[in-house]
Amino acid sequence: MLEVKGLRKVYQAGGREVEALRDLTFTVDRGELVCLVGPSGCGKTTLLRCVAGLLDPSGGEVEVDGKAVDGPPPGMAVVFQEYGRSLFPWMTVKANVELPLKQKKVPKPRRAELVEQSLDAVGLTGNADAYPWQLSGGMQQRVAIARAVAYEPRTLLMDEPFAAVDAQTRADLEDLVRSLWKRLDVTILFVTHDIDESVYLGQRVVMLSSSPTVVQDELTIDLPAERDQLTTRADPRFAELRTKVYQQIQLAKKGA
Amino acid sequence: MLEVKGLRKVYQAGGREVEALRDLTFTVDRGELVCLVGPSGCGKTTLLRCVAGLLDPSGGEVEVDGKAVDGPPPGMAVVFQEYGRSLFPWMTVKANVELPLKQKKVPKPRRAELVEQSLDAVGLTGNADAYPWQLSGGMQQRVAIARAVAYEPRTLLMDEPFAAVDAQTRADLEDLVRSLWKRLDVTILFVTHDIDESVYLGQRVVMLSSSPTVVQDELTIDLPAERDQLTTRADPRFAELRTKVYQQIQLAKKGA
Amino acid sequence: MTRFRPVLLGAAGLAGLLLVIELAPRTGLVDERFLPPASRILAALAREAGSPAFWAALGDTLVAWALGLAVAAGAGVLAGLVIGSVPALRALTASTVEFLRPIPSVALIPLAVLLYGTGLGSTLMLVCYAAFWQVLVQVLYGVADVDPVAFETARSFRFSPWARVRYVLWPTALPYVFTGVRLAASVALVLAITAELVIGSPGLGKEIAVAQASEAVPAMYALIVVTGLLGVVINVAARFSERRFLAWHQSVRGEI
Amino acid sequence: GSSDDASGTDGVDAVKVGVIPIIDVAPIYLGQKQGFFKSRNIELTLESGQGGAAIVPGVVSGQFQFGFSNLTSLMIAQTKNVPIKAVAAGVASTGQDGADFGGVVVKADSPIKTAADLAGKKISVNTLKNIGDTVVRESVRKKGGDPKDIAFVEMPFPNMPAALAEGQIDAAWVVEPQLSTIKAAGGRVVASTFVDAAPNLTVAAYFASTKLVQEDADLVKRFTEAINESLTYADAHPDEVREVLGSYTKIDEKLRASLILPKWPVEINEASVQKLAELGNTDGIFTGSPDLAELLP
Amino acid sequence: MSFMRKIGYAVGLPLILFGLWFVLSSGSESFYAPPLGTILTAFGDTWTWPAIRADVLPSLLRLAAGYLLAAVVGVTLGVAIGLDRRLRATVEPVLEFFRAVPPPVLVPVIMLFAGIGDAMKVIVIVFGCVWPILLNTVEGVRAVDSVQLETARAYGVTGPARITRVILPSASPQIAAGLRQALSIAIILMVISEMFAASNGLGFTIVQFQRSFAIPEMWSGIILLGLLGFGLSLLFRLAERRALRWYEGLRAAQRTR
Ligand SMILES: Nc1ncnc2c1ncn2[C@@H]1O[C@H](COP(=O)(O)OP(=O)(O)OP(=O)(O)O)[C@@H](O)[C@H]1O
Ligand SMILES: Nc1ncnc2c1ncn2[C@@H]1O[C@H](COP(=O)(O)OP(=O)(O)OP(=O)(O)O)[C@@H](O)[C@H]1O
Ligand SMILES: [Mg+2]
Ligand SMILES: [Mg+2]
Repeated sequence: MLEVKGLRKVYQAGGREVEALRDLTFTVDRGELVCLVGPSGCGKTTLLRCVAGLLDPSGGEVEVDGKAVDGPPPGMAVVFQEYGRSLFPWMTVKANVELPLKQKKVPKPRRAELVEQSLDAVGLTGNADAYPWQLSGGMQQRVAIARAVAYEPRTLLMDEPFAAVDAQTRADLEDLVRSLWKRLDVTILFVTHDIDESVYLGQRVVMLSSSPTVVQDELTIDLPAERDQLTTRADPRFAELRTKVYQQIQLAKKGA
Repeated sequence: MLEVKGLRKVYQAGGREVEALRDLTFTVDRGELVCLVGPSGCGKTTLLRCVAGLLDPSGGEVEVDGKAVDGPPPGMAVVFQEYGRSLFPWMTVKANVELPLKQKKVPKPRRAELVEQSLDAVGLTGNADAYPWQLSGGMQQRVAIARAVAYEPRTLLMDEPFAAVDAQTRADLEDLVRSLWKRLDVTILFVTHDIDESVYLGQRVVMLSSSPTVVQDELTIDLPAERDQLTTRADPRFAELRTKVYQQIQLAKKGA
Repeated sequence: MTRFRPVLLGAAGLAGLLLVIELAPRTGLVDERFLPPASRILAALAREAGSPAFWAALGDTLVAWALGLAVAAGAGVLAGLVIGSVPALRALTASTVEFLRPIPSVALIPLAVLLYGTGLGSTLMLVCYAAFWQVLVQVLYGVADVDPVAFETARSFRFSPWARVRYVLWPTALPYVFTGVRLAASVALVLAITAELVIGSPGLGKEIAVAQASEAVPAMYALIVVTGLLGVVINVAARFSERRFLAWHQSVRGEI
Repeated sequence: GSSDDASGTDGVDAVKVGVIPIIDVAPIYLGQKQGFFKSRNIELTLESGQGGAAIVPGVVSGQFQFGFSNLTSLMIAQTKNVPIKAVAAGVASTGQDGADFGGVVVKADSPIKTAADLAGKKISVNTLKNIGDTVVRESVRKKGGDPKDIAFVEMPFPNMPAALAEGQIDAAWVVEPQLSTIKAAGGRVVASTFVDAAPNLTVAAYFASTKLVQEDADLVKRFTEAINESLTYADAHPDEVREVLGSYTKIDEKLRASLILPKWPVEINEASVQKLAELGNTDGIFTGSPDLAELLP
Repeated sequence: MSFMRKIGYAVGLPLILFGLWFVLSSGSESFYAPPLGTILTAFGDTWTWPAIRADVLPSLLRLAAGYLLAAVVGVTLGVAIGLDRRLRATVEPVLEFFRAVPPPVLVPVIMLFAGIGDAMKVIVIVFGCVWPILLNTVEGVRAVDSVQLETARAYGVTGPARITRVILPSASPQIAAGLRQALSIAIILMVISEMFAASNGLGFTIVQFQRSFAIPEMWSGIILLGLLGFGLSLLFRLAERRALRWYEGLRAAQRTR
């Protein structure tokens, strides 16, 4: 379980003071898949960093499984928005994916298997020995995803993980995330700008207001658990839900 | 006018040889707005770099206004896919946007005006004195767009420029690009992953196959020139066109 | 650029230097009694090369150099990584480091002789003292250069402190380390020779001192040329290993 | 042998001597070659350093058993209570005006004709506030000049020929082999400073630490005897001196043949050392008066 | 970090070390390693204001001249060499050649061209401390991010603006590393240069003390050199903080925990 209580974050640097998050409270249950949407610059990345224990909040608290977060909790994987910079340029794609597994002390044969499977899953078979800077933007992002997938995390934080891939790949990756989630019972917090995506993926969508940021609204996605790119998106309920989200976001922007 | 003739690019590095572009031929007329879509890793960025004169092709030729490109042609602006890395971290947002104008010898008052207008247009008023690394991903990308817009280019190359912004902002920026294009008669080559976006924005959509890359298909977008987020997207012709593009891309991916 | 071009260009550079040294005394720019033309220096060099004493001296110098450099580089890298990755340690040692660094090795000669006599020991002490700081300071700057996103990636996957150093800090600092070791390599050579010169422990420096005291001007320059050539060789080796170990780095990959 | 750590198993003492690779120490090389040390059960190693910076600490710390230094330096050390003591004569002036192994030289076309003209000029010495400037001042005084305004510049002997030729200095106080080099280029000797300072001036001496003198008088005695024999031998065989120079210096044969060799008397000329001490006092290079009885053997 | 805490960090370790030195050396009989107490007394007696004016100031002036000149030469040359592969291939061996030649043996050659005055000493300082600046600048320039370079090219940021607006700022962290290295080397070279043909200066005085067996005074001079290095590094830090504010912000931006 993941609880965010009254979270507040103020950036102070060189005279500039930005209140990125004013007061955020929400909960993600164990094994839930929650999507987070909100205007650009509203503080989604900041929130994710706080949840991951990478950033100290200025106020409020984050709890994972009942314990206050004061450093990255075990079994957590993060896909950063700056995917390019989060890959290590001195390692091949394979080594990048494998390294966290080594740290987790996964035995070697299993490691090889996980790396291969996850690179396969993101469509990068054959690029295992390339360096990240030899890849296109979308491919780099997929390496970052493969790394998180191979890690088999208990908690997965993803910050606009499909921003750089084409529509078709995106659809495939969406399904990948859902299947991973079902298979491993991962708790997922998923930041996206794509409203359809948030509805398609999530069990719940949390909408943030624009800065100073609070939770604008939450919406439970009551679509069937078995989702499918064609039928689910064609479902009239899907259209209804996406319109609701869209309206809330419009409101959020106007409120600014 | 922009002509790409038999363009070929092979990357060679450390034993790895990748044929990013096999044989590309297409034309963009002066003042045309062409969208480029294609699977991730198919070579869109490579193509754009060649057109911008930043990368030497391995074969074929690029001509701008009848002259072979062998360096960045004057009056050209590029929005890079790696928006974060293309901003200079030692300069404030304002200085980043202003620098190219200084180089273009735009007089100071006009410069200030252009900077202000363009930052306004991308919704970054009030962030002029921040450094890029104090901004969120989407905000950084918008700075890169503002820089291109303020430059008032004759040719504009954009590589997934809206990947990191939310849906609403994206719509606004799409309209910004179209209005800029109409006002200044810019030739625009626009790379995107969003099929709807390509149809909404372009006069023509060029679809690339997956690697080894050739032009899969071209489609003229015969929607009225006056476009509008609500009506255009609701147009049945829009739906038809987007389906066509979608099918071609499916084909392209299968071909791989 | 073909593979051998750099070698040819480098040879051309050295040939140019030779030409200058040949012509300056011949044209009367300097008195040839005090700076003999290159041809005579080379003749003296050939004579020196014929004597076993010269090779013994060269061997002595190289042993002192290699030992001193190895100790200094090892200690410098280790201390740099430790101090650099623990902020409190860095704050604590900063003033002491800055106090000790500018103390010239030559001023420590009496102390060195007192402790280690005139053999290898005192030369080593002076070499290590001088070269250590070069590596240390570079490593400190290198560690500070780590990309925050890369570092956060490591933290979020809960890399152990050792793994953070091994996989993130070390590769980031490596280019700095290379520069540090290149600096230290020549400082070590300079100090080895200076120590021999002043203390009189066996080696090239002593040979130079004897040549100076004996009015054997061409022989003295011949020995100086040998030290210079050693520097060139050391640098070639450094550049070579840089291509091997920094192939992923912008500075090297940018040149392919 | 009786020296504690330096003695070999067969009663042979391993002795290290710190010397400067110049002509002055030719006798010890010659003596080594002739076996004067071996016959006294001394296994001699000669280590060459560049002046006092390395040799004196080496002797004081016991790294060297003996060292070679000029007397002014020794006296300075003595006034600073450095625990050392002279054990044998080192090298002495020839005593012949115009034909000594060291002196003040000027360029051929220099307006300086005698030592008196040196007043107010720029003169190089190898070490400031040491034997060089005191004897130069004395030469000037003797010729009726005022040494007060002489600007002494410190630079190593090997750099002096060039500095003189380039006009960076007006005159150079040099010793062999630079003296011959400068003369060969047309330079003139305007003062034989050692001769002016005192008759038969003892310029340098071999010394040891007081500790060694006290604890191993036997070794010191044997060393002194060996040195004395070497000095005598060298004085008598100038050709062999010129030859042995080729073994530890790089002075070329032609230059070796033309060098003016110093004298190597066995006795330290105490009167001349006294004079040096007085000169040093006059010129204020000592902090107190050196105690010669303490310093000299 | 509070001001007092900073001070505490700065003086903590030195105090401990000096304390250790003081205790360990208090009964020292060794002629060359006298008790720290003696050295400190000598320090007070030696470095009075007239001595500072006569010896330290001229040294500092030469130091400043040499260091600044080296900075200008090193950065200029470094940018040129870093940008142009062919130039780098051509001149690197020659530079490496000179880099390996010890300044003490080079001084006579420099004297041939520059005489024995202050110019010579400044050149010796430049010659010694230009290398870290040069090397770091070359490497910094080579490592400029390719996307930044392409951005500059695409927007016509060329010529001088490219260098001053893009290349130099981007390389500046590494250039700063070189400048910092060079600072202490400059002090060392100041001492070495004053071993030749000098008649005043801090290095000259230390060498004189060494030669005249004034060992406590010599140590006091060494301590003064250390203090000088420390003081200059503080100044340097201030300047660096100003110039690299963006960089430290960038690097610290997310390193909040
Ligand atoms: N290091 C920083 N220093 C100062 N301000 C910062 C810093 N990082 C973020 N901010 C500010 O905090 C606010 C929220 O940023 P954040 O990156 O969390 O937004 P976001 O929701 O992820 O936006 P996007 O969708 O564009 O990525 C922004 O206004 C940004 O300017
Ligand atoms: N510097 C490089 N060295 C080697 N290979 C490269 C390099 N840059 C790109 N490539 C390869 O060229 C191909 C095309 O890359 P490019 O970046 O042009 O793709 P793209 O169409 O822009 O993809 P995306 O939509 O993911 O950004 C990829 O297979 C990539 O691996
Ligand atoms: Mg974000
Ligand atoms: Mg791309």
